[in-house]
Amino acid sequence: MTDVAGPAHPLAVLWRAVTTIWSVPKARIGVVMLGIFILGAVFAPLIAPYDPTANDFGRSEDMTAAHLLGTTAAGQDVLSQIIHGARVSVFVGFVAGLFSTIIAVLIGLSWGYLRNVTADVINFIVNLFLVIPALPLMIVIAAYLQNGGIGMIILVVVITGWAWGARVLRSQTQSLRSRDFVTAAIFSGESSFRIVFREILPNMTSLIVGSFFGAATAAILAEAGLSFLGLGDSTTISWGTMLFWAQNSNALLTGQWILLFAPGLCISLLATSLSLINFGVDGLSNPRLREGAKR
Amino acid sequence: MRFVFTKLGLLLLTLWAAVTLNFLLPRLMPGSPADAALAKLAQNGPVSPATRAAVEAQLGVPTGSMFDQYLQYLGNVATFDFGVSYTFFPQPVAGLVAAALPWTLVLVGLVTIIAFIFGTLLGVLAAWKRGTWLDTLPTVGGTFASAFPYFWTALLLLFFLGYVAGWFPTSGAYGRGTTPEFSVEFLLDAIYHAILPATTILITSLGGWILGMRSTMINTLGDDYVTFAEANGLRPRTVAIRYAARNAILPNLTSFGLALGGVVGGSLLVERVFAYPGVGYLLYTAVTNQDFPLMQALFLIITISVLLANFIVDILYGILDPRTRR
Amino acid sequence: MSATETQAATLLSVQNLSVVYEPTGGEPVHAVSGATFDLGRGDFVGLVGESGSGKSTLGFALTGLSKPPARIGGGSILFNGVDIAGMSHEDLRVQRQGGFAMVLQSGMNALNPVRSIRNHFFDIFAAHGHVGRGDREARAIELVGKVELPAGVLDRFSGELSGGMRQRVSIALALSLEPQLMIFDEPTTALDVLVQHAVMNTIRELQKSEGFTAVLISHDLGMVLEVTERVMVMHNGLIVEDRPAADVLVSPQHPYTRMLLSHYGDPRAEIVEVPGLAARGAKRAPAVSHLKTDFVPVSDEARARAAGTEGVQRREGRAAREAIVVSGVSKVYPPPRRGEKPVRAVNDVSFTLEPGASMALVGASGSGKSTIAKMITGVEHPTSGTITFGDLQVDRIKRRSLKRLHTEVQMVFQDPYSALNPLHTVEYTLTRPIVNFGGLRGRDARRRMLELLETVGLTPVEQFAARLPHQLSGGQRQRVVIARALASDPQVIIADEPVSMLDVSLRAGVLALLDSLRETWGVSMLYITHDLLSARLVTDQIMVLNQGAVVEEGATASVLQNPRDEYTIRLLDAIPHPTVGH
Amino acid sequence: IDVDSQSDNSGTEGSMLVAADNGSPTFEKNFNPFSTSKRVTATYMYEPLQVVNTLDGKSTPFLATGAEQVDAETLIYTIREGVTWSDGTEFTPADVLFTFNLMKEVPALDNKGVWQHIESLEVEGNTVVFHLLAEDVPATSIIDQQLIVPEHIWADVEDPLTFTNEDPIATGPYVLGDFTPNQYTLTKNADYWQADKVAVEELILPAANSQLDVVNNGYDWAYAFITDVEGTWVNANSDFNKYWFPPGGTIALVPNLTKAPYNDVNFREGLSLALDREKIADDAEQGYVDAAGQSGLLLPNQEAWLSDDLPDGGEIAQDTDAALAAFEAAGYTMDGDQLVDASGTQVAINIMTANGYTDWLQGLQTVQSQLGAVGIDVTLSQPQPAAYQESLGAGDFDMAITGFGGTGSVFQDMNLLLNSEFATPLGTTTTGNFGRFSDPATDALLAELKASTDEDEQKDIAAELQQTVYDELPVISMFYGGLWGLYSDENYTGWPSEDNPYAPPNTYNSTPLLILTNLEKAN
Ligand SMILES: Nc1ncnc2c1ncn2[C@@H]1O[C@H](COP(=O)(O)OP(=O)(O)OP(=O)(O)O)[C@@H](O)[C@H]1O
Ligand SMILES: Nc1ncnc2c1ncn2[C@@H]1O[C@H](COP(=O)(O)OP(=O)(O)OP(=O)(O)O)[C@@H](O)[C@H]1O
Ligand SMILES: [Mg+2]
Ligand SMILES: [Mg+2]
Repeated sequence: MTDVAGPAHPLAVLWRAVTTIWSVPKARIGVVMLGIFILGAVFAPLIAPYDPTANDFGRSEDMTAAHLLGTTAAGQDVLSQIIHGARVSVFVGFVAGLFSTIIAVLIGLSWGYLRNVTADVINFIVNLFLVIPALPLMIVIAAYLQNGGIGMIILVVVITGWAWGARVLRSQTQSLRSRDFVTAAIFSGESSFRIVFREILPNMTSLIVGSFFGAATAAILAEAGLSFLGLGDSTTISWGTMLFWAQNSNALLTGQWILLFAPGLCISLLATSLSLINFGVDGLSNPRLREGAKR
Repeated sequence: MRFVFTKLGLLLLTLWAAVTLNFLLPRLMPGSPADAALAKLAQNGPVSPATRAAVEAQLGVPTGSMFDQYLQYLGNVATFDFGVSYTFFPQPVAGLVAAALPWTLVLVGLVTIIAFIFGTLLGVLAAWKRGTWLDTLPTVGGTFASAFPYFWTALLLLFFLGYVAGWFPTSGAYGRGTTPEFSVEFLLDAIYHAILPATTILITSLGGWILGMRSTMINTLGDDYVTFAEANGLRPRTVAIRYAARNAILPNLTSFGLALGGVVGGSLLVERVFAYPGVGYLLYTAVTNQDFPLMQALFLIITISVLLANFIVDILYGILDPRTRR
Repeated sequence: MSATETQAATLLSVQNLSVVYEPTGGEPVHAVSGATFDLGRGDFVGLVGESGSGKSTLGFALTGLSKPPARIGGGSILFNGVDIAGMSHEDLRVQRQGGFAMVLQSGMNALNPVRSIRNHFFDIFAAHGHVGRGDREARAIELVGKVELPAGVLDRFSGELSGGMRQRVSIALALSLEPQLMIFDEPTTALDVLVQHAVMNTIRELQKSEGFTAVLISHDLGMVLEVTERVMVMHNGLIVEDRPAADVLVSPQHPYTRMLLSHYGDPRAEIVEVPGLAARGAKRAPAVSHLKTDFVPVSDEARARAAGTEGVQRREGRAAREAIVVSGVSKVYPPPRRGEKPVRAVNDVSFTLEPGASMALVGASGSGKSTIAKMITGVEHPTSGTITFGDLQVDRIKRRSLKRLHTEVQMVFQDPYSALNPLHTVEYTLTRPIVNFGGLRGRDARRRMLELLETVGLTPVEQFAARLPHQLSGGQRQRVVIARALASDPQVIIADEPVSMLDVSLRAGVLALLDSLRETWGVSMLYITHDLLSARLVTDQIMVLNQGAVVEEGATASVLQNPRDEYTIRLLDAIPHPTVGH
Repeated sequence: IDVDSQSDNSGTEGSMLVAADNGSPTFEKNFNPFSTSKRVTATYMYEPLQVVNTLDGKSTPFLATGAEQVDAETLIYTIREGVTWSDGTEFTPADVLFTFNLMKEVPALDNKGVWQHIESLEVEGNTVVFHLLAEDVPATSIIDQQLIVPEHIWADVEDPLTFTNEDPIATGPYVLGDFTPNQYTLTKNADYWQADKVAVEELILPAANSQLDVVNNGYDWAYAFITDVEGTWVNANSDFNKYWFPPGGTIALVPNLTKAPYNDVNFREGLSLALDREKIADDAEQGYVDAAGQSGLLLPNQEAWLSDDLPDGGEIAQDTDAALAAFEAAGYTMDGDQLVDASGTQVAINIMTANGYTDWLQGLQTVQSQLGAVGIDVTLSQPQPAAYQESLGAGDFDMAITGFGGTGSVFQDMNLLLNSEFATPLGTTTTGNFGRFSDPATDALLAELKASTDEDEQKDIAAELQQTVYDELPVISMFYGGLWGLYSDENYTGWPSEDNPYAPPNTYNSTPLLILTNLEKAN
C-alpha cells in the first residue's frame, strides 16, 4: 500500500519535540548535562588520561596532579575509569530504556485498544510484574543469567521495567480511543493495526518519550545497584562496578571517599539530567506546565 | 459487593501466579543449596568428600519431581509452613521471617508513609507557590535526590554521619548486647539506630512524591472548581488543601500502593549497608546462598504485602473518592 | 420592563479596560480592549458575542479573577467607587461576600467532586463568617430552595447530580455570598434545551426577587434579548454595541449584531429562512448580501460548485437506492452504577429512511438520538429489533462487514475539534477513506481528495490539503469532517449534531453545505439535533424522540407548526423568543 | 578525611573484642558443633582430642594427652583425666566413644568423614583404641580434630541433626555468656583444665563487624583482608596493631585434563611458563602474599617436606620463549600476535571463577593479560559461588581457579590433589582433583604414603609426588592464599607470628584454642 502523506515528517516531529523540550529551562539544563555525559562517553578514549584497566600505578593513591582523582586499590586511575564508566551507564540507560519502552508501547497500546479476553490476560500479567518487587526479582534473574555482563543487566532491567510504562500508556490509549477521531478512522475503513499505530500512537509521543526517560533512569540506577551487589560483571568498567570495587577495597577506610563519591555523583547527575529533561516532556503534553505562572 | 468480590478474586489469582513464580524462579538458578554451602566452606580450606555428604544429608536437598515439589510447596504455603532454611539450618523459615519482618515493616513502612505524606505536602506547597523559591527548592532538590542510588546515599550517610561525625550507630537495629523488648529504653535505642537508614530511604523516595504531587496539583489548580472556590472568596488555605490537594492526591494514592514494592527493593540495599536485620538483608542472604525455602517465603511475603497495600489503596480510594463509592 | 433603570445609581464603572494574555513563549493575545461601560444597581445586562470574543475574559476581570497568563493591560474597574485592580488578594477575598460573584461558564465542573454540597456552602459561610454556626444548615436549605432544589441535595456529591442541578447549585453558592453584582457566564450552554429554559427562568426570577445587578454572558443573542434589559455585543475583544435590548432588536447598529439577529428564526413560522438557507419547500430567498462574507462563508459560488457537473455525474446511477429500515429496535445499556436499573436508551423505535430522503431526529439530551445513530452505523448492536440496509443485516453486523456498511453509510461527527486527529494533515485524513473504499492510489487518490475539498468549498485546495487541524477554524474543520464522510460516495449520511459546537456565524454555512450536497448528490440524510430551527431548515421529515421512544413524526413543517404531542410542545416552548419577551 | 579510632571495647576489664563471627546480620543461636551453620565460637567451647596446627601439621594434645600409632591400622588415644564438663559432670573416655558412635549412627553429623577411616573403636581404661579400616597413618589428623560432646546431654537429644544446642555444655576454655541477636559473649570457664593458661576473661563477639568497624572500634583480634593494611589497621593504633598473613592454601589454575588442549602436558607447561606469578600474586592480594612454587606444597609452612630435586625449590619464572617452545611442542604456533592451532584458529581459554571472589578475579585479570601476551584469547566467567562449585565438582569448565592444600597434612593435600579416586566421570560430583588427574603410579605412591609410619620414608614418597606435580602440572599454582590475621598487642600479647608460628591466626575452627591458651595480659 502506498503511503500517502503521512503525518508531519518524522524529523520535523523530532525537531518540534527537541525545541519544545529546549524551551523549558529545567529541561535545557538536563539536555546540556546529558550532552556532556554522552560526549564524555563517546570520546572517552580521547579524554581519559590513561587506559582505565592499566593497573601499574601506585595503589590507593590520593589525588595528585598525575591522578586527579587518585588511584584504586588495584592501582588504576580513577578519573579514567569515571570517564570510561560513562559508556556503560549511558549505553545501559539508552538501550534498556529503549527496549522497555518498545515493549511498554506494544503491550500498553494493544492492551488499551483491545476489549476482549487478551486485554484481561495482559492486565493480569502486567499487574503481576508490577506487584513483584523489581530489585529482588532482578537479583534472582541476574543470578540465573550469569556471565552475561552488560547484556544480562539490560535484559534484567527490561524484564522488570516495562510494566509501569505499559500501564501508563494503556490508560492514555483508553482515553484516546474514545475520541471521535478514532471512531472516525473506523468509518474511514482503517484496520485496527493502523488505528493503533497511525492514529493513537503519534498522539502519545510525549508520554512515550517521558516513559523512555523514566525507564532509562531506572535502568541506570538498576545497573548501579546490581553491579554494586557484585551481580554484574565486575571486570567491566562502569560506575556501578567502580562503587563495587571501592566498597570491596574499603575506600572509606583508606580515606579515599572520592572513590565512592565520584561514581555515585555521576550516576545521580546522569539520572538527574534525564529527570530534568522529563520536565520538558511534560510540557509537550500539558500546556499548563509551560506557563511559568506565579501566584 | 460484587465489585469487592471481583477484586478479591483477582487478588487471589495474582497471588497464585506470584506464588508459582516464586516457586519457579529460585529453581531456575544454577547450583544447589549444598553447592552454595560448600562454596562458603571452601573459603576456609579444602572441603573433604565427607563434608559434602554431610552437608547434603543435613540440608535434605529437595527430592522428587518438580511437580511433586510444587504440590508440596502449595500445601506448605497454604498452611504457612515454609520449611527449614538452608543457610540458617536448622532454623525454621517462619521464625527467621517473623524476626526480620517487623524491622522492615516499621522502618520501610513507616518511612514510606512519612515520605509520602511529607513529599505530598511539599508537592502541594510547590504547586501552590509556583514559580517562587518554595517551588524551585523542593522541585530541584527532589529531582536530584530521587536520582541518588539508594546504596550510595546510605554509604555517604554511614560514612559521614556514622563514622566521621560519630553521631549515629553504624549498624544494626538496636544497641549491641540488648535484646528486643518492649521498653521505652529499647524503643529509643531502636529509633536511634533507625535514623540513618530511615533518612536514606526518606531522601531517595521523597523526590518522587514531591514531583508527582506537584504535577497533579498543578492540573487540579486549573480545574473549574478551584477557580469557583476562589471566586467564592474561600480562604486560600481551604482552596489549596480541601479543593486542589484533596483531588490531586487521588491519582498519587495508586502510585503509593505500587511504590511500596520498589521501596522493599530499595530497602534491600539500605539494609545491607547498615546491616539492618530486616527482610531485605535476609532476602539478600537467601539469594546469595541459594536458600530456596527462605527465598520463597520472602518473595511471598513481599508480594502479599504489595498486593495487600494495593488492595487497601483501592479501598481507600473508594472512601476518598465519592465517585467510585457506589 | 423595569423601573430600576431610572434610579441608576452606578454600582460598577469600567473605564477603558483592556486584558492581555501573555503566555510564555507565545504571542500575547489582546482579549479585551478599551471596554468602557457602567452598570447600575439592579441592572440586568446581557453580554453576547461569538466564541473567543472575550466575554469570559471580561467577566473574570470584572470579578477580580484574572489569573496569569492574563493581565489587566490598562483601565480601571470601579466597584462602588473602589478600583478593584488595586486590591490585595485578601481584601478582594473578603469583599466577595456582599460584593460580586461569578457563576462559571463550565458550571458543570465548578463543584469539587469529593466534597458534599453541604460542605460547599459551609466552606463559604466559614470563609466569610456572615452566617452564624447555628444558622448554616437552615440558610443552606433556604438557598437551594431558591434555585428550586430539595434540601436533600446537600448530602450529595456533584457526581450524583445532573448537569442542571449542578448549575443550580453553582448559582445557589454564588447567591450565598449575597452579592450586589452577579455574573453568569454562559450558565446554560452545556444543558439540555428544556433544562436550559428552566434554569434561565430561575435566574430571571432570582434577579427580580433579590434585586442584585446581573450580567448574563451568552453567545445566544436570542436568549439574552428575551431575558435582559440591556445588551452589550462583543466582537474581537471590542464592545461593538451597548444598548437597551428592545432597541437592539428593532434597529441593530453594528453589522455583526445584525448578522447575529438575522440567524434567528422561528421554526414554527410559515416561512423560515436565514441568510444562505431557507426552509425546505419554501422558495429560496436570495442570499442576504449586505453582510460581510466572512460571517457567512458559504457563498452561492460554493453552492454552485457543490452542485457542479462533476458531482452530479459522479452520482449518476448511484443515487441512493437502498432504504435503512429500522423496526422495533430497542437498546438497553447495563446499569451505569451498581444497584441501579439498566438504561433503556432506545425503546421500540421503527422507521424507514427512504432513499434520498432527509429526516430529522430531534429530542432532548439523553433521549437516545446518538444511540440510534450508533446502531444504524453498526457501532453498537441493538438489544432487540432489526435494522437492515439493503441486504446488510446491520443489527448483527460483524467487524469484517463494517467496512462494507461504511462504504454506503457515513457519519458526520458532532464535534469538529475532536473528530480530526490533531497530528494528521487534511490530505492524510481525506486520503485514507479514498484509499480504503475507493481503491484509488497515489495520484488518483490525491486528485479525488482535492475534488472533495473543492466540493466542500475549502479553496485554494492545495493550501488546505497541507494544513493541520489546528490551522483550521471550526467551520473549516467541520467541512473537512463532511468531506471525509463523502469520500466513500455513501448513499446515506448520518449527521449527529454536526453544528452544535459551532458559532451561529459558522452554523448556517455548514448546514447549507450539507443541504446542498444532499440535494445534488442524492444521498439520504438522517439529521440528528436538538435544535428545531435547523431541523426545520434542512429536513423534510421529522421524528421527535423522548426517553428512547418516538412520540411524534411527520413532515417537518407540519409537525413544528402543529405539534400534537405535549413533549414536542415543551421543546418548542423552550426556544427563546426575543420578540415575545418584550 | 580521617576517621578517629574510638576504642569501643564495651566489655569489662579483661575482655577481648573479637571479629570472628559474622551475623547476617544477626545471630541465630546454634551451638551444635556438628552443624555446618553453627556459631563459629562453638569450636572455642568444644575441644577435640588434639588440635592440629594447619601451618605445619603438628598436633597439640587437648582432650587426649597423646596418641600412639601402634601400627598403621591401630591408634590409641590416652584420654586426659581431671577434665570436667562445664556443668560439673566429669569428662570420661565414654564421652569420646559416644561421640564417635553418634556419628556412626547419624552419618550426616560426620563432617570430617571419620567413619571413612575407622572400623571400630573401644574404651580401654583411660584410653580409646581406634581400629582403622586400612593402613591409614594420616587418619590420626582427622580423628584428632573431632570435637567431643558430652554423652549425658547428647544421649537424650532426639534429633542431633536439627538440635541447636542453645545451652552448650563443653570442656573448653570458654562457656556461653550473654547472648543477644547482635552480640554475644563467651566467659572464661573457671573449671577449665588448663585455666591458668587462659588470660582473657571474656570474649565479646558483635554480629556486625565491617572492616570500618574492625579498624575503628578497637578490636583485639580480627580475621579480615583489608586493603592497605598498614595505612588502615596498623595506622589506627600504630603502637599495638599488628598483622600476620601466613599462607593458608595454594591458589591455582586447574586445567580440565579431560579436554584438549589441556590434556597435553606441553600445553600446560606453556601456560605455566607464560605466567609471571609475582605480578599475579601482587595484583590479586595487593602484595601481601608470595608467588607459589609448583611443588604442591604450602611454603614455607611445609618447608621441611620440600624435595631437594626440584629446581629453584619448585619456583617457575616467567619465560615467554620457553612457553612458546612448549606451545610449539603441543602443536601451537604464533601467527602475528595470535597463538594458533594447526587449522589457524586462535587458542581460546575460558577461566571460571566465582562471582564476588574479587581477589581471585583481580589475579585472573592479570593472567588474562599475560596469556594474551602469548596470543591466547582468555575469557573469564563468573557464575555465582553455588554454580561455580557445581561446575567445578562436575568438571564443567575449561580452566578454573581454585585453592588446594592447607590441611596441614601433606598426605591430605596431595591426596585431594592427585588421587584418581576423585577423578569421577564428568558430570558426577567430586570434591577434589577437579581437573581429573589420573595416574596409577601416583595412586600407588599415595597408598604407600598413607601406610607409611616412617617419617623419612614419607618424605621420600612426598618428594616423588612433588616431582609429579612439577612435571605433570595437574594444577598450575599461582600464589599462596593468605590467612588474614589482625591483632592488637594493647590488651593481650603472645599472638602467633612469623617468628612464633604456633598457630594460624584464623578465628575459625579449633586452632583458636591454641591462641586463647597462649595469650597473656599486656602490662
Ligand atoms: N490562557 C490563555 N492564554 C492565551 N490566550 C487565551 C487564554 N484564555 C483565553 N485566551 C484567548 O482570549 C480570547 C478571549 O477568550 P474568552 O475565553 O474570553 O472568550 P469567550 O468570549 O468567553 O469565548 P467562549 O464563548 O468560547 O467562552 C480568545 O481569543 C482566547 O483564545
Ligand atoms: N455506552 C453507554 N452505556 C450506558 N449508557 C449509555 C451509553 N451510551 C448512552 N447511554 C445512555 O443512553 C441514553 C441515551 O443516550 P444518547 O447518547 O443516545 O442520547 P442523545 O439523545 O444522543 O443525547 P445528547 O443530545 O446529549 O447527545 C442516555 O441516558 C445515556 O446515558
Ligand atoms: Mg467564555
Ligand atoms: Mg448525542
